[in-house]
Amino acid sequence: KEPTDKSAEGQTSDNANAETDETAEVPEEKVEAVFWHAMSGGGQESIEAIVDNFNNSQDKYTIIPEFQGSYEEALTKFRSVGGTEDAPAIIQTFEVGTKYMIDSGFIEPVQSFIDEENYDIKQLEENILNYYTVDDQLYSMPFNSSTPVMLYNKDAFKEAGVDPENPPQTFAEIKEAAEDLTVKDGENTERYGFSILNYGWFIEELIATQGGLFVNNDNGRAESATEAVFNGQEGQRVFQLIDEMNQAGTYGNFGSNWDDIRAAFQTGKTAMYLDSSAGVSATVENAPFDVGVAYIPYSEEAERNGVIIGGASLWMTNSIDKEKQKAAWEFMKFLQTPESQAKWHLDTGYFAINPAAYEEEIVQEKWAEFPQLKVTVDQLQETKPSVATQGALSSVFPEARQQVVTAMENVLQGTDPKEALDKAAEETNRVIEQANRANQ
Amino acid sequence: MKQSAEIQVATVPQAVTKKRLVYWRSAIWYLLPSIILFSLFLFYPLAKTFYLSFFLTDRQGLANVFVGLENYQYILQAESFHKSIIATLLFVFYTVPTGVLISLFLALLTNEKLKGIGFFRTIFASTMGISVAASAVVWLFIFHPSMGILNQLITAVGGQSVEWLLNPDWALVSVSVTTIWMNIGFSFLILLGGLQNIDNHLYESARIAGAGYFYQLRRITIPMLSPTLFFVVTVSLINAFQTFGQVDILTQGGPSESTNLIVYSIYREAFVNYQFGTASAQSIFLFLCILIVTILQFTFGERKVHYQ
Amino acid sequence: MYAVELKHVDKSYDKKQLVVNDVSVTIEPGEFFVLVGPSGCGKSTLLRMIAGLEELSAGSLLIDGKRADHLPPSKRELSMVFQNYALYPHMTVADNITFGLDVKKIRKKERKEKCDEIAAMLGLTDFLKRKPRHLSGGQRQRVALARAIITNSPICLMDEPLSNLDAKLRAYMRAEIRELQRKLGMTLIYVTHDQIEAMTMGDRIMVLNEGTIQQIGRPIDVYNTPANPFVAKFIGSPPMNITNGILDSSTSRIHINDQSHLPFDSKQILNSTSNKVIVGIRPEQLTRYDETETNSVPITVTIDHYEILGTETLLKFNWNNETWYAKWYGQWDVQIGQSLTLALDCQSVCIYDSITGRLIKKPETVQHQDVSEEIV
Amino acid sequence: MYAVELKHVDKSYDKKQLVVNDVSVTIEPGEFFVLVGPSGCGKSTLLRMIAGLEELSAGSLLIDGKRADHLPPSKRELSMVFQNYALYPHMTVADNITFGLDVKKIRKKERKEKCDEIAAMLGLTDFLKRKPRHLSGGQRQRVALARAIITNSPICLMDEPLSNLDAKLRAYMRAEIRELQRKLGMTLIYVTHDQIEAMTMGDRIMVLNEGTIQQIGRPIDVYNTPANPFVAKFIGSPPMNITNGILDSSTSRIHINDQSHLPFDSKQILNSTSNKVIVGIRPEQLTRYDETETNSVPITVTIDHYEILGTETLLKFNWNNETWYAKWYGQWDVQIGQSLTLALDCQSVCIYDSITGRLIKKPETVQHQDVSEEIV
Amino acid sequence: MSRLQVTVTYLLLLLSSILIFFPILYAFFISFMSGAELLQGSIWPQSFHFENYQKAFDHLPLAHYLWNSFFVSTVVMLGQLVVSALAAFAFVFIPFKGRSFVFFLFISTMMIPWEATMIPNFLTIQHFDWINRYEGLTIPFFAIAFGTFLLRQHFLTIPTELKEASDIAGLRSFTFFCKVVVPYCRTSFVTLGTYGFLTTWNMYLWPLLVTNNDEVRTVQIGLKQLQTQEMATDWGVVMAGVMIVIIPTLILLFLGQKQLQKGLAQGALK
Ligand SMILES: Nc1ncnc2c1ncn2[C@@H]1O[C@H](COP(=O)(O)OP(=O)(O)OP(=O)(O)O)[C@@H](O)[C@H]1O
Ligand SMILES: Nc1ncnc2c1ncn2[C@@H]1O[C@H](COP(=O)(O)OP(=O)(O)OP(=O)(O)O)[C@@H](O)[C@H]1O
Ligand SMILES: [Mg+2]
Ligand SMILES: [Mg+2]
Repeated sequence: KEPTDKSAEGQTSDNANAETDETAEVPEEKVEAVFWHAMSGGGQESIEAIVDNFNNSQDKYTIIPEFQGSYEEALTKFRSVGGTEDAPAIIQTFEVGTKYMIDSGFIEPVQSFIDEENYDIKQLEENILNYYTVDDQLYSMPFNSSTPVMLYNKDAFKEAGVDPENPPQTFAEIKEAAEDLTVKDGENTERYGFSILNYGWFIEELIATQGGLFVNNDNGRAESATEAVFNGQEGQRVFQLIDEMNQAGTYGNFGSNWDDIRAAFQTGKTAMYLDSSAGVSATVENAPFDVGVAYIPYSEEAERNGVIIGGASLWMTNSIDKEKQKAAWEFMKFLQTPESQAKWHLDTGYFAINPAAYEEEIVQEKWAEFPQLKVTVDQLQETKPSVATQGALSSVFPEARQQVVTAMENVLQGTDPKEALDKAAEETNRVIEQANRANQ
Repeated sequence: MKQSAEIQVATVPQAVTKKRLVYWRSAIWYLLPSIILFSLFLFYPLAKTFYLSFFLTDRQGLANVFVGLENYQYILQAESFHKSIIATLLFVFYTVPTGVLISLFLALLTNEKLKGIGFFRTIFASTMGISVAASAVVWLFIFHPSMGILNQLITAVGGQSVEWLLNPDWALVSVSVTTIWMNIGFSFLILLGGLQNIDNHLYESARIAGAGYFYQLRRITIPMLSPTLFFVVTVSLINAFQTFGQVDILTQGGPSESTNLIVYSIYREAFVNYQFGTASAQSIFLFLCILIVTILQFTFGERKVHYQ
Repeated sequence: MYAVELKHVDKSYDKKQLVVNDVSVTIEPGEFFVLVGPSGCGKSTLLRMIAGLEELSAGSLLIDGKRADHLPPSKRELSMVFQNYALYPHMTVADNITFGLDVKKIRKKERKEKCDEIAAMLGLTDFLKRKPRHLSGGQRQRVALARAIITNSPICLMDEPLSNLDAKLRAYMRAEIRELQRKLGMTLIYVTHDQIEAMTMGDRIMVLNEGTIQQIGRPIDVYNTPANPFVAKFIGSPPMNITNGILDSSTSRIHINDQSHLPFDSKQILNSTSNKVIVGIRPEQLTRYDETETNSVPITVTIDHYEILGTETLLKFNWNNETWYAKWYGQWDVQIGQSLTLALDCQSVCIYDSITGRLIKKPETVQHQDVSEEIV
Repeated sequence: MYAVELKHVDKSYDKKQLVVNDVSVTIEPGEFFVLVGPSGCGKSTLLRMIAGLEELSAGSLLIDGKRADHLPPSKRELSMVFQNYALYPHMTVADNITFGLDVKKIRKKERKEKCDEIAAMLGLTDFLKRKPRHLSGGQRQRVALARAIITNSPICLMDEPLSNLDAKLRAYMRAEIRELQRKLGMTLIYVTHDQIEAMTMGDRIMVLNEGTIQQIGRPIDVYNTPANPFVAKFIGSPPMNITNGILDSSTSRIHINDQSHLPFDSKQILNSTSNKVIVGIRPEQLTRYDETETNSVPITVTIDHYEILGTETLLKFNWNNETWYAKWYGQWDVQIGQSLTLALDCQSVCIYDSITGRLIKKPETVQHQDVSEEIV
Repeated sequence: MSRLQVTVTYLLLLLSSILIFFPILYAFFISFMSGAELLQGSIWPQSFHFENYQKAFDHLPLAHYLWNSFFVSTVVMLGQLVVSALAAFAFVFIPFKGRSFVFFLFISTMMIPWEATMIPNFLTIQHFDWINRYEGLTIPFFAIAFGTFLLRQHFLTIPTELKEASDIAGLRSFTFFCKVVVPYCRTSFVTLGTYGFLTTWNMYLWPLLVTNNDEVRTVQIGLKQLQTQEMATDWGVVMAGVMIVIIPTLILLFLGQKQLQKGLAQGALK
């Protein structure tokens, strides 16, 4: 653990020295490795800064970051170039693409480098690695990771007489608090008690925290999933909650756009909502009121299990030069240094994969200013490792997620929760079956 | 004179075929660039799509399992695809007539010789210069449930705010409004061009006859504009069937698949779910739909069109 | 049956050049008023101003005694035949013809009757179902004419309505239009290039040149006593023969060239601004020289060219550096290059002031032969 | 300088009705050939077929002795003036005029010179920079004319090229075109409605009716001896007076009505198919009755209408249920309703077979007066 | 028109233009707002500061993107004009046999959903090695049935006499095309050109697919890069980006409009 750390540190600190030395000795050309990413906005700025740091930290490798659109778009392109020389060295892919990437045959599991070099993987956050570890192999290097948390409006809590320091934890509590928090003005609801983004991820999390699975065969981790099980009782509880609150008029629907629900929260249209840990700091900073951060709620009929990691990881491709792979690997390692991670965490709000980063001064400063940020890390670290919280693997995950969203929207329109879920599961099963047929 | 009759019989067919050959030869040069490019970038992919629609594809997107008509059977019985078809038809129905009528109205307004009319023309044509991505983003803001100007206005006058993009009953309407707005610029410009090409003498003559504005509109403007109108309607129809960008940004096909237009559905099948087989089948289905509509357009619509 | 009055009307398209220049004229109710002038002199423009299709740049227009400059065309109660027909290409001939009636919401049956009647009159019955683009030029023109006539408007403007018709049809149409105009009593303003139309159809004719009025009067008066050399050359085909002369009051003669000196009656006060005059004579007045005729001056010319126009023969020759014509009744056998002596009759000549262009001596000959007297 | 031959040419637009019907004619190289006929008779169509713009439905076309039906227009080496001008609206007048030269890759300088020359001839110099839509009707027509003339093609087709010009300009243009045609020796096929153009310009004229040739010949011959009543009525303005008669060989008379019996010379073999004939006489032959004249039959008529056309006076009356005209030289003072006795000269009449329409007796009068003889 | 009519027309014009132009103005105002201002849902920015623009430009090589977009759009526009005009000319002026069939074949390409062809086309481009090159961004769009259709409709309005007059003058069909058809239909060329330019300018998915880096990327991709998924989006900056993207096209449209009007005023001569 220590040596790697040191070497990384050494590289950065002796930067100038090393450079002059090596250019004198080895007038070799730098190895260039292309890095496809899907980060836009602030994320892109940060990623480019880190890449610059890496490129300046040594003079053997140059990483070229290239934006390739959304995860889906990047993946679409990768499907065409994967397995060829045109493939990038590293590609960033969202968590639900994990199974696809593993099966694609275009990638080199990072485990091979870890084994080769004896890289100390333990320094990284276990709960994050769990997701990307399949059959005891770490396939990709976790990169931008996030989990859901519940954000709430402390001012509104005070106003409604709910204890702002003791936010609701269970579904029942949520329901109750939401009743108090909802403000109506005749027909118009001025403030809703609770909201969830119409995004499948949150449903998955709410199922997992109850210990429920998404697909069979141990969430697809024992062997390829053949059936969706998100319509089990855990899933039904979540949908029931949404349905009941919606009918009671305490649930605010703000669609599937991240910014919309955040704006709703910040303008006081909703008092509690689920957000990604990556969005916490910006919301806390921008909101004109005191923002509280809490763990995501769970059903009182189950135990709290914790959260699944979300976000994306970096994959190394296998159709490129060894040298390039090496470059990619070096970059991945560089990324996991506490300095890089600290910067990444602060810039973007994503987790630091290397918990050592949290000890960095800059992080501590920030946390002092926004104690809320720590809650997200606590929630992750308190998570009980299990197949449920490890997350599901399925080659048709994007589709399944879409089905869940549709089901959720249908529930909001008054469909029976069970019926909606069953239909989504049925559709998902069909797709799974087809995919299995095609990929035999 | 008998002689000449004989000559005629002998030479005419030969001359005619020669003439045809000449026409073909010259036509081919004009058409060649288009034909090459079309074949390469449209017909070939279409054929490939057609081929893929009979297969299931593996992870690399290669045709793997031949399933015959299964993909077609599936999409035809799948509820969500039925929804797509209905949504698409509704969308076409909402956008095309309204869009054309509004554009026509604006074109008629700006066809008058008034001071500063060029300014107004530029304004009306301006939406043409705004990309789908940009305008969808702006409209996303306008429809925003809490900060959006629309709801602000409605609540300001005491109405109940509307879930523009979140209520399945409204979402398609909202997407249609956006689409109409985006298309106005182009239709307007084309219609204005058509209006300006109508010979002024016709109006002069009608004015002398005492025809009022609406009478002139009905008896002269519309018939004389019919080729342009026909063109605009055809193009709007085809565009409406192929709408994608605004759906992607505004609603992603939701809520409850109410805005899941066929093209968006294809996009999702192909690029998110990697089901090229069904995506291809849907593409072919869409192609046939547009084809039929266009054929109907040409056979029934063009009859009413007057060409100079 | 309305009067149309133009008062000091100007028109300019480009704000620089006047296309119509200070035109003042009153067209009486029920009058058949003919407008002639060289191509581009502003005839169509004038008509278009009366119709309300062009704004007046200056001056005023009165219809039926009321100011009409700012009335829209539809309020002026007139119909018009356009020089380029302006048929509606998307309508059938029948629809084109009844367009004005349709506007006026006249019942279908009546419309059809009127249409059939007028189509029959103009020989269009067979074409009623066709679109204008399937018609010949003359047929189109007849449709345009039918469209204007059918509305029975009190004022009708026609811009060269017969220019594309053949002589026979034209003669027929001339009579028809004339008769229709009399029957309906409408005020008809008629632009034409045709000498015969100009001479025979109108109650009065107005000669325009470069936007300026040259003369207004009964056709026969304009023909006999053209107000200036322009009109003299413009009206009549071939035009009046014209040449320069020098006035010599002492000898009561006009010197044209060395040989030819035209005596003039000194009783006629020749109030010319200088001694430069223009002498004009109509080709038909140039008869063969007869020595007994004292009032004539002989001129000897060489025939350059001749044309036999059916009834009459046209002789072309050069005299005093001008191209002159003589028109003789009957078909004559002339040789090119043949020399002839013609009589320049002092009484038939018009004399114009060379500087102002004013007519200072009218031809005197009583040209109106009285049939009854001679027959008796 | 090419000959144009049409052999049994038919044309139908709708495959039902023949618009041009079995037309055969040979137009000689360098000939000035005039085409006349009522509106819609197929003149433009014929021209367009010669130009190659319409296909022949049957028959053949030879240009310069070679089969040309299937040649594209550009290979036929001809130029054309369209009835509706067909100017290029986006080009200036100058560009329109030099359009054809441009194609022939003629140097710019030469092009400009030619253009200036022809523009000056047609009075277009001031408009060279304008676009056609800023021109008056007549100006446009002149541009179209200029465009055709400038190319010096051996064959030139003109479709009513002067219809929109005023009489003066028209007279001038007539002479110019004629001269140009002579100078360049081109074969000119010329469609017109104008009697004067038809009579004076062409070497030969062809009269068409409903697509069928009525007569081809020198203008004067067509005028004097129209081949059938149609031509008789079509050529000449006012037209020839016509009425029905019954041939009585026994008395060598033609009975027109109870009073009027026209004697005829029985030496002339009147090979008519029946005893029904048509008698025609030109208005200018209807002189006042003079009892000494033995060959004439007196007819007494009542004047319905008269027109003074400058040089001549036109009398209109009804005789034998037909509208007849008399044309007298000079300006006459006639009263409407006045009764006159006119002479129907037996030698001047044309007699047609009523059934076939063939001319069975030409007018005999030697109408060509010999100037030299009379002068002496 | 009477004064009343003029007033009513102006009123209608004003009203319509406000309605039509509002979204653009709205975006313009937002582009000057800070995050907090935005949340208050105000329409009018408190002050006009250019920070958002500054950020947008700092963040991305927008100038370079703009240049690429401009270049690509111009090339596509020219290509489309040439290719479509040639085809339309053949359809209108050369009476070859099977003309309507071929025309319908052309029109049918308009009905092919672009999404359906994207992947095969991407592979083709890859095969030609046109990834990251201007060729890949331009050539596939040279032939558009829409352009052929539009030009054909306009060519049909050219009076036949003009073609006939040129035939007689002996113009080769190509010369006729250049000397008469093109200038006569200048309006439709401007229309099609504007259309082609703008649609190319607005393309997003395809440029993203066939480019990997900033070298030849277009500005719409830049616009996308300003928005984020999971993290908070800075809407002020996005709107600044929107403005940066649409202002050139609006200027172009404004210029094109003038040209267009000139062309339109040309009118047809009867
Ligand atoms: N729209 C216009 N813009 C500019 N000048 C014009 C316009 N219309 C006509 N003119 C010019 O005005 C003058 C008069 O034109 P107008 O059409 O009245 O002539 P016209 O007497 O009818 O001639 P024609 O007998 O040839 O038809 C001409 O010199 C013409 O070039
Ligand atoms: N494109 C066409 N389609 C059908 N019929 C036509 C077409 N063009 C002309 N005709 C018909 O053919 C006949 C002859 O037309 P054409 O144009 O040759 O007449 P024209 O002798 O030139 O007459 P005008 O002197 O009036 O110009 C007319 O009856 C006309 O209606
Ligand atoms: Mg005119
Ligand atoms: Mg004709």
